[in-house]
Amino acid sequence: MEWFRSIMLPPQGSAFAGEVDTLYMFLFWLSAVLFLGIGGAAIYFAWRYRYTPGRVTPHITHNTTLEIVWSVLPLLLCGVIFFWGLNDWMKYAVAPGESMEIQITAKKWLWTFEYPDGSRTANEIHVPINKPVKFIMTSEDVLHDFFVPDMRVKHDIVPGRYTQVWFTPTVLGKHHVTCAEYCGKGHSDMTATLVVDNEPDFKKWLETGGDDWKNYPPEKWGEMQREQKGCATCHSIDGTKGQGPTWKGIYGTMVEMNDGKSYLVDDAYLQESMLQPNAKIVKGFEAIMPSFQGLLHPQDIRGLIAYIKTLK
Amino acid sequence: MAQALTHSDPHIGDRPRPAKNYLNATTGIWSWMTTVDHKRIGVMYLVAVSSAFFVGGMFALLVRLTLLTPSHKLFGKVLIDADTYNRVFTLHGAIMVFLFIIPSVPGSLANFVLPLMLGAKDVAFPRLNLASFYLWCTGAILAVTSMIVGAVDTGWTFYTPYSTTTQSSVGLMTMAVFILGFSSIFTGLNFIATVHKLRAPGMGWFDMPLFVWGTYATAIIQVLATPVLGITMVLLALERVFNIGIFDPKIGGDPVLFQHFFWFYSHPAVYIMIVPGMAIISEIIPTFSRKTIFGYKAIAYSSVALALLGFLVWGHHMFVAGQSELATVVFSALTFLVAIPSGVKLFNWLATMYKGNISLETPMLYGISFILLFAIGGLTGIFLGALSTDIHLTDTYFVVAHFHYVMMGGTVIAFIGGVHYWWPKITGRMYSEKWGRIGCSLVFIGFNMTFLTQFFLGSKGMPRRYYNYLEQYQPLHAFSTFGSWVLGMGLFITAAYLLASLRKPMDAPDNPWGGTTMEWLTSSPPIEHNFEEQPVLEHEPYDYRPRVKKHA
Amino acid sequence: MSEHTQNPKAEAAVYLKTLIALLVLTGITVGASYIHFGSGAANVVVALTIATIKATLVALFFMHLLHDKPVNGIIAVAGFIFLGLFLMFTLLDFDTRENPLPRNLPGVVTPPPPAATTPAPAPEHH
Amino acid sequence: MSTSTVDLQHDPHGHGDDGHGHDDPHHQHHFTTMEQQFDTSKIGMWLFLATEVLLFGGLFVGFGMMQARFPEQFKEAHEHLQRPLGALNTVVLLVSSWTMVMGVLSARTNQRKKLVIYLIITILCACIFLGVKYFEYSHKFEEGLLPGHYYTHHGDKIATVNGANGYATFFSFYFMMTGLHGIHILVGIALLAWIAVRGNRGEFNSSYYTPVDLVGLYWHLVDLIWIYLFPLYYLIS
Repeated sequence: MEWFRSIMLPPQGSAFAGEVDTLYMFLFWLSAVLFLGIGGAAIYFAWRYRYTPGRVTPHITHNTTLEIVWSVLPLLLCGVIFFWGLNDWMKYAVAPGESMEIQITAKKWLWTFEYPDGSRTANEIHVPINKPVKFIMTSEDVLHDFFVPDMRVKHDIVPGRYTQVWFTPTVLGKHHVTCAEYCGKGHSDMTATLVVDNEPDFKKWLETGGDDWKNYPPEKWGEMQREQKGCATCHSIDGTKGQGPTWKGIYGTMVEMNDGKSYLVDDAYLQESMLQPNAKIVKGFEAIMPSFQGLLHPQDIRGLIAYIKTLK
Repeated sequence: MAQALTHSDPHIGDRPRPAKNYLNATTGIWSWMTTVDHKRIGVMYLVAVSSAFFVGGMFALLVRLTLLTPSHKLFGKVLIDADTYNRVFTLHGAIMVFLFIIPSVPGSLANFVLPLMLGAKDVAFPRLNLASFYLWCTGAILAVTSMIVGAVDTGWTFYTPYSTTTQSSVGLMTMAVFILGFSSIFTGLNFIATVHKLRAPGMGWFDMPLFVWGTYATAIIQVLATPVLGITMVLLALERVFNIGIFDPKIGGDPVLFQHFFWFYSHPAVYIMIVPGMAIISEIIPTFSRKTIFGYKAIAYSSVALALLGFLVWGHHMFVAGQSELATVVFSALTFLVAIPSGVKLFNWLATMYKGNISLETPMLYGISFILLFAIGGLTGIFLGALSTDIHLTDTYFVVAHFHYVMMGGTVIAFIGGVHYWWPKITGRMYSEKWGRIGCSLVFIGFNMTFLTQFFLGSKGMPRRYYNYLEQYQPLHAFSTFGSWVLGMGLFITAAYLLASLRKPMDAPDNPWGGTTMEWLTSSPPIEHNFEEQPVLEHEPYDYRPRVKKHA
Repeated sequence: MSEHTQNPKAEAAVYLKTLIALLVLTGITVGASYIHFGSGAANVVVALTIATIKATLVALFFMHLLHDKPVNGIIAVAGFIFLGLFLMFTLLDFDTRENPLPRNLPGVVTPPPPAATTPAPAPEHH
Repeated sequence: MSTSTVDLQHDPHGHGDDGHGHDDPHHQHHFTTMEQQFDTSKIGMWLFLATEVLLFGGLFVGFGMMQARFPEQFKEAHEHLQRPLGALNTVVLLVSSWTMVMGVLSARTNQRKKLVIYLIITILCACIFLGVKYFEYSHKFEEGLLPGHYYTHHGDKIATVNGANGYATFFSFYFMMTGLHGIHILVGIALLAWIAVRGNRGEFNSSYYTPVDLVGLYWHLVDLIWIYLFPLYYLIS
């Protein structure tokens, strides 16, 4: 049975996921039985009562009791399924009071998360295991949807107001987060990673942003940060002009700004562009880049600068 | 003296073919463009919606081809980029819904067959019928212009605030949908008036064929739901032009309000799509089982019940959209009510086949395919109606598979079955039975290959409308794409042999299948005003008891 | 043809009386708007009931629904019933919608406080 | 939308009557009796009126939701509408409804002259209504009370929060609903004029007055919609 469930459904990351899967499997087997009954009857009748010329068929017009039976029985069955679904759904709808509140701000094709202590991350969340975590979400532009398949949890993110979703992770490791409400060109790229740590790792990650950057050379870590923090959606590395200037071959050159002045692209310039992007705007671009202050740890900034240097 | 009907063997009640029929009564393009004959308008609709189905189908094949591999490469080159992909799936949705599936059965088959089944000379308002067709053409032209000018990339649902802020030509497409809405309203209005006032003498409400009941129930939805779509499209267009703050939160609107407006029409719209399909199946099953329909009143009432209950459940499209919890629970409960009439219909069709004398010509093959596929479609609807499973499954490929099983496995299969069933009556020619069965098998196999896999894609957690997908989904997508080729092949073969049958001389008898409804009384193809003299109903519908053949 | 006039004089009189009734009701509803019935909602309810009475008068007498085939009456009523369904369910959603609020209103996004009520209440949960 | 209503009226000349010895030139071939044709037209018209009710209904629902979203702004915006003008318009439309129904009665009783007079009075009332509407609209234009981003009126108590201007939304709905209603009045005037011309030619009599009856139904519906618009806009204080 478990094998069959694992084919059809993602791994279970929380207790709620277990309950949803139980109802799903019940409905699956119920549908299988009903389908075999209906389909089997149709095919059996088609074969059993196949055409022989001249045979007269009985004149049966209706049977009221039968009509009542196959109206009331499905109604009762539907009632059971409805209350079962409602019972599980109540757990999804009401967040426990003591859950940690993480604020999500979704924007076109990027997730940003803010922890209770104010630290912010992009496209990556770490949460402690076996502790309820509640997400209060809003969007800066269009509809998005916070969907964590492993936790069987999903909720639309509506601009102009807040929506909420919660779960209690019970399985360590990485879980895939993805956007499930159509939001345009980068809809399918709008993914994030939910990492469930035990308590100490989580605490350490919160302060230092984790230490897995140590086992990568800076430029490789920079390249990963470019993907993870969503720089890729605006800055290209092959020279094509995106919503932001390309990174190809800019290190060490003079770049002209909107106000006519031009600056040497060096470490200081790149760091300033990341933390106060609106200070200097490259000619021909608008000031739409959000500040990555608090989003990029020192090792991330060093990694990105090292990576940009490699782009000739 | 009306030729009484006998049954048992096909090719009964043959009479010499009249020289003049509705096709050659008057000739020339102008006679077709200004016709008010419901049969000609039905044929024009059939050609129009089939071409829309072809265009929508091409977009579907392109969507499946793009998703063949996560890198979207074909022979080493990326087929289309994310933006084009969004426009392609939007146009696939918009064309299939607004231009094909809503006008298809009511516009083409019902237009042709309804007056014949009622023993009437024409629909109640013939000129309005032609106006409805020309409104469809205007809407289609506007939609094509919108496609060329800047194809819409919002999804066929036009959700705001994306649809109010995107640069693609949403304005033109919303006007096209507005006009197509009126085409649908006038068809529905016409049929309600026809059913009320133009029944043959002696034909009470419970002597009418079940196809008429299904079309009547659909007409109720068309008349009562489509105006709200009209006003929604106008509000969306005005919001884009004058920046009125109704749906866009940047200017004080509420996106969930748009979803209420949109789904108040669009859920009844899915019953505009499926109820006519069920109506056709309620005709095919008894005819090819040569047995009286089981539970006539149950099927008739369930059509009307579906139409009315369809107006109470639209919120189940918005369980995770930010709707209030109370509304979500109420909508979920009501959604389960809607499942009952569909079940009743399925069981009654099976009871009709019980102890029948079933011959498996192509229409019946499509009939049984409908029973199998609609059963899967309906049952998977239960997954989406239950609150907790819907959280995981909504907005994933599970929903895509569900509505394709109900819309394509249901309405399109029934539509093709209906086209075959009435092909001799419409064109006066029989299609090739051998090719019919080949086509049906390919369509059935291809359809299941394409969409059964998508249930698993969805339950595994792949969201819909995705261009890039995770590596792990690639095998399922590839299988689904191969299935779409088999499905496409099946449909092409079907179109080919149907058109090929037009080259043959008119060889169809009046009543090739031994049907007992009134359209089989007149010649194939019928004369211009349907019946020599007004047919009088002599027996209840689907009465297959043997009767002594009255001498003419 | 269907309701051939038995007596046009009597029918004209009925129409006149209906017109007078409508004008009187218009006066009443204008007057009623100056009186304050409890909350604002009560005023709306009063105004709409008077409007519904006027609408039924127009429908029954001016639009001949009284002596007409019942099917026309059913169609007329159906239009309003389905409009009522649409309004009822949408109001059900709008009135009972929970608006979760973050513990602090971050500067990043300040959406208009929902339904322009007073600023963020304490973020307790039901 | 106007083309549809015209279509509903059967062209009096009817198309080719095959030789079934019809008593009336307007009798269409696919109907057995004139009564059946008349009843069918009535059903068709009432169905069309139901779609109109639902079309305007969508706007009323939108208005209701926005009222719940911006209660204070809507209450304050109501003050900008002049109540006496609204009341006058209501009276004008009610009178026009009465003249319309008297017109239908006179058509049914073969009084050609009275029919034309009543129709002309109805058209005059409609023009008065549009005139009052024109005056109100110009007043709004002067004060800048316009829909969406054209709203340039100052001195509102509640400021715009994040682009959400309740007043602009109110006037958006005001112009949409009264504008759509105004378009229906214009279409009504065109239909009334068409019926008056044909009535003058004496085409309507006690056995064939369907077009007059259907235009009458349409006109009463337009009045009925104003009966609901009037309190919702002018009387909420």
